[in-house]
Parts: sequence; structure tokens; C-alpha cells
Amino acid sequence: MSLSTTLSTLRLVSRIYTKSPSTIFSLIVITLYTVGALATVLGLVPPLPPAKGGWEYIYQPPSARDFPWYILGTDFTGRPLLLAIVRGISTTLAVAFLSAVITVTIGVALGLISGYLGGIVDEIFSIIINVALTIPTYLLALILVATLPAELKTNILVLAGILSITAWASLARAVRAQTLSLRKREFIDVAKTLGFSAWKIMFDEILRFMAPFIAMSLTLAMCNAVYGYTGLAFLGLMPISSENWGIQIYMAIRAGGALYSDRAILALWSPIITIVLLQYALINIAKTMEAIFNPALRVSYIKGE
Amino acid sequence: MHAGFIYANSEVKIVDNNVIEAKNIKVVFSVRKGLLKRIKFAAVDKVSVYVPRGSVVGLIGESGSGKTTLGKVTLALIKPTNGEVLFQGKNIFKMSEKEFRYYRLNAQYIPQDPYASIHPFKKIGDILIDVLKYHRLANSYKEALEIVKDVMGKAGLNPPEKYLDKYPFQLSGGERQRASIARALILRPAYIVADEPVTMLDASLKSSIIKTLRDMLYEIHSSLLFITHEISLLQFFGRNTLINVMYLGKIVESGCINDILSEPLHPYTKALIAAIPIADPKSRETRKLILKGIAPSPLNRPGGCVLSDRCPYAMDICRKEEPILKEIESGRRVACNLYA
Amino acid sequence: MNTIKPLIEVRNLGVSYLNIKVISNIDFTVFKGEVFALVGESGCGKSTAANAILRILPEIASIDPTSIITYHKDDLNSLNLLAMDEQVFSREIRWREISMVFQGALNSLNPVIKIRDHFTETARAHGIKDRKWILDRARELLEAVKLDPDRVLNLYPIEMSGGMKQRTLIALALLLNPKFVILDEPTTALDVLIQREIISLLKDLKNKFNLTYMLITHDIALVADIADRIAIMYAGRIVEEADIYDIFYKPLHPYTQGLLMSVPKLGEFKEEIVTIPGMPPDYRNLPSGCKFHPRCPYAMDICRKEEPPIIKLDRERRIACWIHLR
Amino acid sequence: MYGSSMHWIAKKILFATITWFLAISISIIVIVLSPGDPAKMLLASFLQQGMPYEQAVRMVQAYLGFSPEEPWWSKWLRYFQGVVTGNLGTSISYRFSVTHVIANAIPWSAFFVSYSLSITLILGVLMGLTMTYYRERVLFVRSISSILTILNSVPNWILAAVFFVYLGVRWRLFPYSGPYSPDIQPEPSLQFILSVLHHYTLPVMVMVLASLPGWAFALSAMASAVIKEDYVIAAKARGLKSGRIITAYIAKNSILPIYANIALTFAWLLVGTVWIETQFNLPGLGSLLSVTTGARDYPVMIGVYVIIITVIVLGNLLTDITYGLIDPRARVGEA
Repeated sequence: MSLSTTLSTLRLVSRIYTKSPSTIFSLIVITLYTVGALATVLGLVPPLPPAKGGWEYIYQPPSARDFPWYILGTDFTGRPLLLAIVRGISTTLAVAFLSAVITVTIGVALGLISGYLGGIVDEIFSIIINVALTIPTYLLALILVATLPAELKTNILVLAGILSITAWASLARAVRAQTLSLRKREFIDVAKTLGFSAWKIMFDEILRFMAPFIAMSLTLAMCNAVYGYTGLAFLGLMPISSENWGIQIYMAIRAGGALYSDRAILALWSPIITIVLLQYALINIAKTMEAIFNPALRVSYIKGE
Repeated sequence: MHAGFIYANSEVKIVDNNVIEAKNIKVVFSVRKGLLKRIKFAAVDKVSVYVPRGSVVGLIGESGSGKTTLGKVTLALIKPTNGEVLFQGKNIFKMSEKEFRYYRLNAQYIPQDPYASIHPFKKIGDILIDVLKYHRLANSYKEALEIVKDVMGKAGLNPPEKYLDKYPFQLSGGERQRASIARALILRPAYIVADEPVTMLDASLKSSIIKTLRDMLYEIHSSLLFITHEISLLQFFGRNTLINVMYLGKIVESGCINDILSEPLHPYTKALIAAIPIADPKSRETRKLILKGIAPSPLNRPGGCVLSDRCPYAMDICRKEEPILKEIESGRRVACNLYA
Repeated sequence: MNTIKPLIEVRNLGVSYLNIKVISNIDFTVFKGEVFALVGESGCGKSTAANAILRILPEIASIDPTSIITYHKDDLNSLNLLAMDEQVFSREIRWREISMVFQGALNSLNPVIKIRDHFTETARAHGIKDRKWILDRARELLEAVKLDPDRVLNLYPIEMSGGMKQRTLIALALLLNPKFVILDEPTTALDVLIQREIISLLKDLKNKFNLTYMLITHDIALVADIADRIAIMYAGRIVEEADIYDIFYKPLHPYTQGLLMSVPKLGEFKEEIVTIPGMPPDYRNLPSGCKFHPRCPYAMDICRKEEPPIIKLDRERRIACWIHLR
Repeated sequence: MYGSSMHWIAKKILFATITWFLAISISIIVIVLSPGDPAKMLLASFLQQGMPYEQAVRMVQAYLGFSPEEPWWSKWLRYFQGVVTGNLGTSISYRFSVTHVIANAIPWSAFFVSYSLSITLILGVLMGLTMTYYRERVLFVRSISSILTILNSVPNWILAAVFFVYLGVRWRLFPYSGPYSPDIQPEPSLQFILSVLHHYTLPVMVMVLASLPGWAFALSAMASAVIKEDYVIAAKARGLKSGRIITAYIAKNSILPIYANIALTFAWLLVGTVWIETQFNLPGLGSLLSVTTGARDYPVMIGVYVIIITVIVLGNLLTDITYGLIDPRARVGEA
């Protein structure tokens, strides 16, 4: 791709994102979260101070101390809440991204191979996909996380693996169905007579056709992983840690007295808003994938039709 | 006249001179019927077709006649249940990898639906360049681009620069079909199958696209198997064009188009020709229905002759015995008990 | 044709899609008992004109306020269809007076209900509640289109072939005994033999039920088989209108000539293939003057500058071309 | 036709049985092979309590049905034998048989899930059709779809937590704990039923709001494709009234292709009970799973898991069979 086409593509993409206020907003949210995660990884964010028990330290009101980290007050360990939330971004995003990559890789590979090759391969893969479809990811994940030794519960790779354990199934089914119908299209027949290998047909012709759908699935898979990661923590299945947003909410309700007073109100709402904003942005970005990857839509999107 | 082009000639029957010989092809499909049952039927039933080098051969038939299936068999897109397809004397289903690759590059396809036959997310220029790049047929991008522009120009996408960066959705049906022709001919294949290439286009566009196809064909001396339900389109390829008329998986008549149009022999061919609408209001009363009823689905083929249930001339023997395709005069073959 | 009376008169019909004008103020009249054909390539506006008469244009379309479509219901009553209340129009005109045969190859029957329900729901929408009457009428019509009523009524559309669907759509169009039937590409995408059957069926039904047809098609050969008068459309305009014999044997407009020449005649082998050069026009970017001039072999200076008006040459013949306006 | 349908149903049942067998087997094998093998974990906790090794192994065997010393395939076989014979082991915290504990929980979840599912389906269809039918009213449709998008980004457990804290505990608008009022006898009386319905208001609201957006979006996507189909235009041309067009044309044609999603929504709601029943202190499979997880009551955890999978397989089977019977397109094969 030459520089000019790259630039024009970038221009098109930026036009798509500046089209509606909600996509601009979502893009800003994702950028902020990414900056937060990178800052943590690069050591630009200070480490959490040691926990301080005792009623006078926890759920303190906002203060300007160590600006800006105490702006939301303190959490259930007496640590600065904002700092805890920001430090949580990198782990959450890492788990979500890894899990989405695993989900999409398995789902696309199984669905594509099953649908394109057909025959006995398809029969076996179909059974595998069907079985995985009947096992809800978070149900099996719940059992596995619950029985997992504590030291593995903080391992990002293990968590990502567990959160995608059967999450790929519905994607695999959809990819398989699309492949089956695409396989009968005339442009695939032509690709065969042009002498293209099965590999090229699967990954260049068919996969390219499904690109908008797959990009969307990747984003939504991140969304699901965030849901699982924080949701399982909320059930009290993860080690108690300030950096997990699900646990912050759990503690605010169970221990912080958010039920009866306003003392823990920031500790309840801050992580909730953090999670919901991330989910909202991811869902909105997923919607734009169709417009980015499908040239027909891309052009009409820009012309404003 | 274009040098080196041999007009379709029914007298050319030297085996070596055929680009494609499909012999005794039988293709059995199974379809789901109801929730569970599967039924097997022969979409193409023991049919042979020859395409002489440098000529155009027509395959005429209605939907369900098996003409598309037969065309795809000669392209190795469908493996026949029985029979063999010889490309330059070798069976394409038993070729070594190297031989098959050679055949592959020499047998190309122009499908019917211009909206389903081009990848919707790829630019026309990229699609064509990709073919050359994949087979390393150009030394540089620049050279590839030159070849592509040349082919696009010949296919009627003029000026080529205007179309290189276009996505298929930005083109009309006719332009897409031109792109499809360019893609099939860029490899300069020896054999091309065009399956109803203009059926979905407007009448006024049809002839101009066929003209393009014909001119490009003449230039590279390729052979063409032209599949269509409109006999009249084959007239563009000259009065000696060999045509095969198919009905329910069988070839019922073959011969050169001039003879068949002036004197169709098989009752089905007669019916087909009598039914063709002609742009001449005076002839409106001369056209009538010869056959009874409508064509059954290939799943319920009648016994004996395939036409026995609809043929006004059907005799007892027609219901019992299947007539074989016999040469009754030079270059003219008919499968009908009336001429046995 | 003893006394020629107009049945439907279209005057100054203009239709735009999102401010792009696709039909530019056309006039035509369909007389009682005739087959009037509106012919042109895809995108010339012929289907839009038909849909405007039945008022089933998509929401993005708008009809010029000056357009008038007069329907002569009987000797005493003439109605401007475009000015009628939607409810009244739907109940009293659609299907009762004017109906339409859709292209059978398209998805014009609801895939999830049986053919029987298509008949009953249509009759009910027009206030006919007598189930026995509806089914008797459906049976009679299905027999008239040579289908087996007992079988077909219980089928789902997916269980039928293209030819069967087309016949069913014809039967459905005649359910409420309309006077005027619009045939929208009634044989397109059907096999040759079935096309032939549908054509002869349409002719029989026309005599049997005293119908007037308006045929919408791009297939000039089909027109030759069935039509009495033809209007040729190009880029949303009528460029020539004449009696069938005049069009086929004495075409005047260069576009009509090109259209006829590009259709192969059976038994005619020509070395040179005659085609209309160029591409159909783009509505967003129509040429100046006569819309056909970029493709016209006879284009003159005036053709590039001024659009030719449509004029009457004689009683039944109209043309919009500068060559014939001199 | 009738005979062939029966045959087809039999085949579907066979496939469902195989799927069920494989789903359970694979899950059990994954669970016993994972680093947190329940048998080992349970053994470790018994040993920690100072129990002699031999006795601890026997206890594990008694509770779980398999011993920590067996290889994985033998654990799987033993447990599966229990599943088939209806013996899922003994609950560590309740000291009852797991089957008994689960049997008490099933009716509550069945009621909760089917109640929420039917409301979700009805509301989703209505909203999806409304969004499509009034698509010219851009502002109206945009506001509905924005609200649904925002709702879609709120995880169900957060919704449950917020409703619990505010609509329940703080503002006292609805009951927030327990399946019915403590001063009512659980007996088949109107008073009892009303109390149950009242107590399930918040939980059902959470369930419905959390699963509504997905269903409504799927339906409106289908419906906006259907509304452009030729048969809808043809129906209009035949003078059909808009009521008939919406029901027999748009609704029917858009619901059928996504009919299979009902099974997915059902499974999703079933898993959702883990958070929502727990939050509102309701009896049922979900709260049973989360409570026993907290208490490390492995036999019940795995038992509930097996039951939920079974219910999901049954739900899939039911949608599959009914779909084949109601959509003509499923019956006619492709040529």
C-alpha cells in the first residue's frame, strides 16, 4: 500500500469516527483507557500505597492530597480509589484482549476449516462446535476459577484462557455457516479456476469477505471478557485486590455500607461507571467495524446517506 | 479476419484437435426432501461433449437441464460420478500436480451473475493484478499493471485507469461482466466456459458484451463453451457454430446452429425454437406450444426417452427404451426414436 | 376495438428519489382493451411509473405535485388517483380496479404463509368475508392459469417452481376482477418454453376477463408478441410512442433503432454486431440537452444544447428527437 | 409426512443426547484435570482439618463419588455413572444428597427464568418491530436505540447491584430479599402467589432489561431486511392493511430466522441467575451454585453445573424441533 492510499484510508476511518457524537465519545474513552494502561505498564503510575485497615482510613471523602489520586477518596483498603481504578485498567484490558484473540482465533479457524473443507472434517468439527455451544462460558469459568489455586487466579493468561474456554463456539458456528454459503458463490468457483490454493481461498477470499464481521466479533469478545472478569470477581471468586473493579463494587456493597449511607457512594459508582463506559465504547466501536471494512458501506457512510 | 482462428466446424472431429473432451459424464446429486429424506438423481446422465481447438461450442438448455453442471465438470469444479474429461488428451481428474496446474491456468470460467462473481471488497485492478502476481506471470508490479490495463481496455473497460481503483459496487452489471471477462482472459487460457454470461443484462447490452468476448477470444485463439438458454445469442459466433441441446441431463440433439435453426429434428428442439420470442410483430401468431405440460424436476425423470411424457409424437417404444444419440447425417446427431 | 376510450391517463408525471429526478414529467394514455407496453433498459424509470400508478413507491420517492393520473372507472366517474385518500385508494382501487403481476422469479409471495392465505387475506383486505366465495374464486382462477387448485392452495411458495409462482401471481392479480392489470416483467428469468406458455396464458385471460394490460419490460421481443402500442423510455423520459408495427418496421428515434438492431433475429447471421455505444446515463449526472446525445450516432449541435420536446407526428405517434422536429 | 416427522424428531433427540453426553463428559474431564481438581482440593481441606489420609480419601469418595487417587478417566466414568443413576454425591454443607438439594432449587429457577424469558421475548419483539416500522421518525428510533445500547453496556450483575441498593434497600420501592414475604405460608394460595410475584419484581426487571437489547436489536435488524423484501411491497400493492402486513409478513418473517436465538437467550438467563438470585437472596440453581462455590461444596457445584447443562440441551432440542415444525423453509430441502 502506498503512502497516499494509507493516508486516504486513514482519512476515511477518521471520517467514520467523527460522524456521530457517540463514536467520537467512544474513541476518546478507548484512547483514555489505553493511555492509562500504557502508563501503568511503563511505570508512570505510582504503585499502590500499603493497605491501611480501620474505619478512619477506608472510604474517606475526596481530598487534594497527592493530586489527583485522592480525588475520589479512598477504597476499602484505605488506598486512593482513583489510583486503584487506573491501575486496574492494564490487567482488565490485557485479560480482555488476550481472551478476545483466543476466542476469535479458535472460532475463525474452526468455522472456516469446517465450512470450507466439508466432509468428515466438518462433521467432527460441527460436533465439537455444538458441544461447546451448550456449555455457557461463564458457567464453566465459574467452576474452574472457584477451584483454581489462588496463585493462578492472578495469572492473566490463565484467566484469559478460562474466559474464552467455550466463548469461541458461537463465532465458530456463524463463521461456518457463512463459509458454507460463500463456498457456493461464483467468485469462489472463479478463484478455484484461477488456480488459487485452498489456503488462499480460505484466508484471502472468504476471510476477507467476513472481515467486518470478524473485527466486530473481536471487539464484542473483549466486551464479554470484561464482563466475565469483573463479574466473577463480584461473586467473590477472585483474590481480594484493590485493582479489580468487580471487587471494588462487591466490597462497597458488602462491607462499605453503600447500602445504608452515602459514605461509600464514590466507591460504588466509580468502578461501575468505569466498567459501563468501557463496555459502551467497545460496543459502539464494534458497530463501526462494518463501515470500516466494507468498502460499499464506507463510501456511503462518508457521503452521508 | 483474425488470423489463426478456426471457425466452429462440425466436420472437425480429429480427437487431437479437441481442447476438451468430456466423455460419458454422469453426475449424481442428492437433495434433501422433507426434514430427513435424501433423494439421489442424475443431473447429467452419460453425456459427451467435445470442444474443438479454437472454436465456440454452445450448450443450450433450460434450468434443470444440467448444462451448468456439465460446464463445471469440464472445469474440474464438480467431480463427475462417472466418465472422464480429457484436456489435450489427458484426464483432468488423474493428472499429476504439475499437469493439473497447467490445465488450471488454461481452463477459465465466466459465471452468470455479475453481482456474485466478483469479490465485493476488492478493487478491480487489484483482483486482476493478484492473478498475475499469484502465478508469477509478471516480473514487476509495473509490468503486471501494463498487462492488466491492456486486458481491461480490450474487455471494454475504457479508459482502464478509471476502473483500476473501482470496487465492484461502483460498477454497473455490464461493467462487472466486462471485468469478469477480463479476469477469465488475462491468463490467455486455451479453454473458457461462459455460463449465461449475459442473461442478467439488458437486451441492448447483451450483444455488445458478446462482441467483446468474441473479439478477445479470436485474438488469443481460445475455445469457448457457451452455456445459455437463448439460442439466438450463439448466432453471433457464425452459422457453423456447433450446438448441443440438453434436456433433463441428456443431450437430445447436436449439430451446427444453421442446420438446427432451419430444420430442428428432435421434438424438444422444435418446441424450443418455436417458443423463442422474435422481435417481429408479424410472426406473433406463428409461434405455438408443441409440448404438453411443463418440464418435470430432474428428480422425476420419466422412464424411456426423457421427453416421452410431453412429446406429441411419443410412441410405445419411447416410454420403454431410451434412444441413444446417433449421427443421422454428417455432423448431426439426434437422440430420438423417430429417426432411429 | 370498436370505440376507443381512455382507461388511464397519465399527465405530467414526475418522480424523484431523494431529490434525484428519475421520471421527468411524462405523459401517456392507456386505452380500454389494449396492451400498452412501456419499454426501456433497467433504470429507465418504467417500473417507477408503474409503481406510481398503484401508489406503492418507496418512502424516499416523491411525486411532483403537478402530476395527475386520471382513472376512468366508468363512463361517469373519473378519479385522480394521486389525489385520493390512502385508505380509500387502498380499499377501492388497489387490486379491485388496478392490479399488478409481479415478476415471479422475485420473492413476491410471503414464504411463511400458504398460497391459500394469499388469496383469503387479499379478499379480506377489501371487505370480502365470505370464505367460500374467496376459495371458489381462487379455484376458478388457478384453473384458468392451468394449475391444480387443490394442490397449489396448500403449498408454500418455496415448494413451487418459477413457472408455478408466475401463474399463481397472475391468478392472484385477477382475484378481485380488476379492469386494469400492470404486468411487471412477467416472463423475465423464466425458461423459454415457460415464457411462451405465460404469454399465451396472458392473451387468453385478457379476452376471457376483458382486461387492459400495461406491460413493463426490457425485452423487445416479448413486446412484439403481445403489445398493441409501445412507449420507449430513456433516462426517465418517453422518447418515442407508436403503434407496434410503426415501432418495429419504421422506428424513428435513434435509440429505438439501436434497441431493435441489438436484438438478434433468429436465423440471421451477421458478421458485424451492431450495438448502442456507451453506457446508460447516471441520474446524478445527466448529460445536457437530449439525454441520448452522447450515445447517438446522429447527434447535432442542438442535441447537446436543448432537450427536444415530445411532439405528435400523427394520430398515434409521438417522438422526442431533433432530427424529426425539423 | 407424519412418519417422517417422527423419524426426524427421533434423530434430533439422538443428537441432543450425544451432545449432552459429550458436554458433560468434556466438562468433567476439564474440571478434574484442571489445577483445581475438586477431589484434590477436598482431600487437602480434609487433611488440613487433621483427618488421617486414609479416612480423608474415603470421605472424598463418599461426598464426590470418586476418589482423588484415581486417574482422570476413572473419575469421569465414576461420576458419569452417578449422573445416569441420579446419584450426584452428597452436599458437604447441607449434608443432604445433592439430588435432593438441587430438586428443591429447580422449581424456583424454572419459574424465574421462564417468567423473565417470556417478558423479554414479547417486549423485544414489540420494540424491534416498533423501531423498524417507525424508522422514518428518526429521533424516536434513535433515542430508543441509544437507550438500548446503553442498557446493553451495563452487565446484568451491575444492574442487579444498583437496583438492589437503590430501588430496594435505600428507597424501599420493592422487596429485595427472599422469594416471598416471611409472614406468608408457602402454600398454593392467591396471597402466596401475589407475594412471590411482588418479590420477583426487581429480579425480573433486571433479567429483562439486561437481555432485552440483544433480542430487540436482532429482531429489528431482521425486520429492517424483511421490510424491503418484494413480498412486503407486493402485499402493500394488494391493498393489505398495515396490521396484517406487520403480523403475517414482517413479524413472522423476521422472528423465524432468529427463532434459534431463543435457546441462546434462555441459556444466558439461566447463567444470569447465578448473580441475580444471589443478589436478591432468592432460592434457585444460580444462588445454590454461588453459595456452594463460596463454601467449597464441590459435589453441589458440579451437580448444579450438570443440571444446568442438561436444561440447556433440552431447551435447544425444544427450539430445534418446534422450529422445524413451524417454518416451511426448514422442511423443504435445497435443490
